Amino acid sequence: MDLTWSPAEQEFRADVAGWLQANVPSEPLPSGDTAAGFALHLEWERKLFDARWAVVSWPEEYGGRSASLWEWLIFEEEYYRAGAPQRVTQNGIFLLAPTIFEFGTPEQQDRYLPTMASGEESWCQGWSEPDAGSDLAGIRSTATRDDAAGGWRLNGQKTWTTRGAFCTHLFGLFRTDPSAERHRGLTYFLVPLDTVGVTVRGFGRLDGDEGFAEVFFEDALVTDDLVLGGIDQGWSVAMATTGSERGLTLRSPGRFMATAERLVALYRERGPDAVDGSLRGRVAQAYIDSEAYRLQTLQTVTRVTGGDPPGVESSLTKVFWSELDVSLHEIALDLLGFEAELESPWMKGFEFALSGPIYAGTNEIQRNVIAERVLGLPRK
Amino acid sequence: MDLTWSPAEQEFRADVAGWLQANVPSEPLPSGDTAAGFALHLEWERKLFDARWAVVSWPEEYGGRSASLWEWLIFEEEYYRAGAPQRVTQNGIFLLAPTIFEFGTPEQQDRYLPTMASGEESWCQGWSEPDAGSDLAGIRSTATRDDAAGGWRLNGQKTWTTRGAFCTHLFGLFRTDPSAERHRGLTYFLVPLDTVGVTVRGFGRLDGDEGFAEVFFEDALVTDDLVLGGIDQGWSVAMATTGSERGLTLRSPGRFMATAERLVALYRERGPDAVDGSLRGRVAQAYIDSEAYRLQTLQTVTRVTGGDPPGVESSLTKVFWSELDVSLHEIALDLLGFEAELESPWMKGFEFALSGPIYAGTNEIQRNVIAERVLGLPRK
Amino acid sequence: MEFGFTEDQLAFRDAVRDLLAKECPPSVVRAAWTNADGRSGGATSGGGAWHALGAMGVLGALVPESAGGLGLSELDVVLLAEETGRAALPEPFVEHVFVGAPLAVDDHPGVVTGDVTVTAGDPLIPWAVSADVVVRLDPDPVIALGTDAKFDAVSSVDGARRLARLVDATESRPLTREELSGAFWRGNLGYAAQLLGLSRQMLDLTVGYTVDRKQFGAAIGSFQAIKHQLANVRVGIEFAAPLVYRAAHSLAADAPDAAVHVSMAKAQTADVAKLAARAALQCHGAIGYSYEYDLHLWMKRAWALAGAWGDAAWHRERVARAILDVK
Amino acid sequence: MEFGFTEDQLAFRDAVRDLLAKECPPSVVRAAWTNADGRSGGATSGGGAWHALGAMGVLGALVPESAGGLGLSELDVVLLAEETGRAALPEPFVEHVFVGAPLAVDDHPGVVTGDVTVTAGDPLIPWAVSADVVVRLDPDPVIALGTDAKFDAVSSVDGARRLARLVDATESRPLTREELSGAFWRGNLGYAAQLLGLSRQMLDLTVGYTVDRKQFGAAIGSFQAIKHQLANVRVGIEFAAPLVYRAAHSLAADAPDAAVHVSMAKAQTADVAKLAARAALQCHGAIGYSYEYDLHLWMKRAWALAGAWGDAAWHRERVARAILDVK
Repeated sequence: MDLTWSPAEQEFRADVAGWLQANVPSEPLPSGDTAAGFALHLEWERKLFDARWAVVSWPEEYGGRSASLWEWLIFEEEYYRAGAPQRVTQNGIFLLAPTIFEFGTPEQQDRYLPTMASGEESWCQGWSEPDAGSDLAGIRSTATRDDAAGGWRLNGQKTWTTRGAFCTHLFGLFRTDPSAERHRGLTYFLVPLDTVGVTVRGFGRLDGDEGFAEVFFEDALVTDDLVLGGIDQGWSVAMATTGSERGLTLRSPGRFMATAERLVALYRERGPDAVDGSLRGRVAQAYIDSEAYRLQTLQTVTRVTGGDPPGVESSLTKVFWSELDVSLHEIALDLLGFEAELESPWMKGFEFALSGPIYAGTNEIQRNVIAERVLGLPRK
Repeated sequence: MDLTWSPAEQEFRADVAGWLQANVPSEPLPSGDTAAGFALHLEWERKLFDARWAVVSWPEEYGGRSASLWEWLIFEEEYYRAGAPQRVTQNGIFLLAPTIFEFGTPEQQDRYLPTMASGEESWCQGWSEPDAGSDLAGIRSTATRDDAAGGWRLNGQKTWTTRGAFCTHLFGLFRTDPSAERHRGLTYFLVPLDTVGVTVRGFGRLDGDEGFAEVFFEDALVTDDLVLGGIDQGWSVAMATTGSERGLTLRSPGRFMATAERLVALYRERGPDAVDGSLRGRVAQAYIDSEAYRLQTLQTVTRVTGGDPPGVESSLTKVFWSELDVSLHEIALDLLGFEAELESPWMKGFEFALSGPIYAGTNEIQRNVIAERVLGLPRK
Repeated sequence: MEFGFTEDQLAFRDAVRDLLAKECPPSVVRAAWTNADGRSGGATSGGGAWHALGAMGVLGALVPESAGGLGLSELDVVLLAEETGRAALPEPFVEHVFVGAPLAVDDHPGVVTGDVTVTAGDPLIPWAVSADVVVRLDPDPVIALGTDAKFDAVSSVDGARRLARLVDATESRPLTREELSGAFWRGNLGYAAQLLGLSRQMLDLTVGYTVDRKQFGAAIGSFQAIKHQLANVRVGIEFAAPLVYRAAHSLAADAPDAAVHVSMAKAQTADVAKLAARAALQCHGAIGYSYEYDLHLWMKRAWALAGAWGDAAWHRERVARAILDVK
Repeated sequence: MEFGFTEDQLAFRDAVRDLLAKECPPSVVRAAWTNADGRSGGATSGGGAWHALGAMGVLGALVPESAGGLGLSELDVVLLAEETGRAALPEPFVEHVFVGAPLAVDDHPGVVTGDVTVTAGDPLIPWAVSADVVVRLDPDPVIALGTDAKFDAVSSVDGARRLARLVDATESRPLTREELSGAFWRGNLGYAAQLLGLSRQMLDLTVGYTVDRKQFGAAIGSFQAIKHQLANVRVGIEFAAPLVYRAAHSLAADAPDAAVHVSMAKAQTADVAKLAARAALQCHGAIGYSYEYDLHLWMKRAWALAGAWGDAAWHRERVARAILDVK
């Protein structure tokens, strides 16, 4: 066990921190889940890309620095510590890109990765449908072969598509074999949202931002080069992506450490006068939990770096960070007392945190996975 | 709404309190779940009976006072407040007796009720079997007709029989129609434990007392007058009893109010020096909850007195009191700090409280009942 | 001993429930988020529900008969507040009926019909700008009786609850110590009852959704993970309601422990409302998280009221002082 | 950066695990409840497991090589403590290996083999009467080196943990401030590791039972109500373990925050062990409540260690002081 950073890693951290200090906007940007805010966030993404901080773990040829997982962790710590803007490109970078790296053709990699990294093209996720939320295998949207047109005709509806109203592209699953049941017969498509027959309707989230969209498909034609992985192979291709979503890359410890630090600062300001004697212990516990999350990540990265791929244990991580995030914000709101109901970053953060136990597989589903695949309890 | 007691009720309370003050042993009796303690408790039961306090809500002819539900509540409040001994006869008085009152023949009522009230005969419950715990419909013990002997031959095994090693009689369900499935074909029997072919083996509980027993039946003959209710009608007869167990009669608010008062006293002694700032609020919350339980009972008694029978809402009550009881003791143990592990009434009470969410239908089962029968969610 | 409501009290509740079903469906609550004053009448000040309640006499329920009111007690109106919570009525109902009307009626007889609206805050005052009379409990307890009051508007998470701080008012008088105390505890009782109603509605909405919504080939309400979360909410409601009703009785009877009883009720209902909100959202999943679905209107009201006029921890501390500290 | 154990450390753990599987099956734990000294050897003082551990060198693991020990660090032995928790070893393992042996070895070289047993308490001392040397951290930190120590025995909920208070000892010396501090934090690390092992074993036992136990025509482990309780325990263990291992590293490295890191580990493991005990009992139902079934042996050890040498709240307060109070 060695809990020190190498000189090279320390230097990397200093570079990141230095650049962020010089470049992070002094005033927070408006929410990236609004049209105006999204545009401003894309400008920030471009700035990150130009300085090669947009996709540090990618190869140099696509705009990255071939950073190790350790360096990626360091980057994320510094990014959140600096209070830098939300990454509106994250669904592409963290969910789609790993899949393109693994399943994409060289042409697809060259075509999509650089524009994704720069923010020139932005990607939203087309997983959920009105009747396929927790149960993704219930997807009904179809892709029907049209040999005459040389491609596939998409029909159906996606929904809960985060930032769908602002993005240029969608990645998602469509049923190519209508006779197949559940997880079979699905294909993974990359879909430009300006395709004829595609209609996007934005709608509001809990916090008032227009962060969701419904996407309707009516005989929308997508050509063969927009298939990612094989025909009817969509489920296994997508599972690689959801593996990333639930795994290491999305929820970096830096996010919760930064929130815990802000909570500590709030406690120092408000806590000593608080009537509620439990707050002190609750703040300490949330801090301990954010430490635990960081350390568990170090443990996982050590294992992964040693060649052991992350597995179903990612369900443990999902349950923990999503509940920790809710808890951090609940404690802050309790510290704010009657002022909790006022507009504030804490209330906004709380509303966002409440989505954590729901998206990317509800925590109920995750607990089933833990019970069945980690503990070995019977499916039914 | 009228939250005052009538002069007659106040007089009743004064009578109860006066008698208890004069008669409750100054030193606590040894646990009634040990052989020696059980005998001493029976002496106390006899004393209660002689003063007509053993079964206040029963008719005078069986040793009671025909007390109203309000008077019964008052009796229980005073009983727990006085720290009077645990009622080792409670399984008979609170679970079997209501069933005998409802389903018993006049001969059975005259034969069993007075000796039960006096403690001359003591009753244990033969519900659970090794493979029928939460799922009582899985009962396998059989009663086979023996016309030659003029009765029924019992075979099989009961277990988790509280105080079974000390009691004289058992009431329980046996399968009389082996072709019937699940809830059908069961019959309710009253079984003297000295019947030839019955073997009782006591075994220990979590807290070390020999409070449990296994009861084995090998061709034990019971005559027809020991059938309670009709042949093959055991399930509906038993449900009336479990209705009592889960309902109003067993868990009187007085028990939790008395525990809450002891917790308050402990807090006054230990709390001000405690490091744990959450304890004050937790004690207050437990006190509020015991008040809530008392008030909800007043509400229910008002309704029942008005002619509305207690229904599936008793599952709400079971979940609440059992968790409250655990919580009251957990808080006390946290107040005791490193001394919590020492033998004490709080630790003993904690161990007992942990059985609350398990027996008389686990809280998991109760939550299913609440969801399905109170809220109307689908069974499956 | 009798723990229940009279036929009259229940009939009054039913009448208000029917009125609200008609005058305050979810569309009215939603409209209040974006209209001019955050109230039930659309663009005009004072909504349809408000005037209908006034016509029924509800708005002057606690005003003495000698002053034109119904001369009722807290026990008579607690169920009405619960109904306004269930409907998420976007009006200063508690602030007017439980707090302000009895204080303002001598100067403004119109409070009885709702032609004059009173609101109240401690210190954040909901619907302050559209009200005619404003009671501020903290700092400097005062009732602003005229039209010259000045406010600083602030935004609540509940878009209908237009909040402001009272900055200045020359046409005003200080509250007496007794007025302040009565106002504070009656207001908290009203909020507790509304929180109870909000909890019931969030539970009902979620039961309805989970019975209909199918995933994995079954209604999601058939899964234990859903059932047990909602069962816990139902248990919480079952053991919060009697505390609210007892507190109403204690205030009506001027019982010595009335304030402690109100604190018990407010602590319990604030906690159960937050539990109900959390469980409701989780059991709904993504649809509950969307602005177009109604759940969030109830959830945000619950968050706001849970913290207003003392949150659960504050009220628990009041109980702690009463039971733990040796006097 | 590397967060993991070396091959040697893991091999040492495996060796101790194998030893305990042989020398300390549940029957040995159960026997300790009723034998003379509460330890693993039946009627004689110092059990089979104890001498086997001594033969392996484990009992002198933290004693410097110059004094005949293995000269290892906290990081090398933390996994061994976890294994003794998993086995519910009825011996003063933490008290001897983590606390007492390094303090007593100069006077009693036999601590290295276990021929001399050291125990320790703060203030309740487990297995005090059967030990040869006793360390008391509070009140008056002292090490009783001779045979004249006098005790007041008290009963623990864990029948194997024979507790006593040290009343008097003339053949003793006071602990230095540094000895006291080192002993306290090393002991707490050891308990944290044992609590982690106890939690793992309670979970494993419960998984095994719920896979086998059938009710309503299915293994009860197939019901979500069981699955989710046990999943929560598994999550708790997952995010307690790294805190324990980090604390061991910090003590071994003499890091400035080592004491805070130990407090984090103890707070987290105490909570997760209590959660595991509660869930295990509930998922077992009546059988778990019976004395003849093994679960309670683990559960009661967990309860005892969760409170010993500072409970979760006490250790959280230590963390709070470090992070919240402006220095």
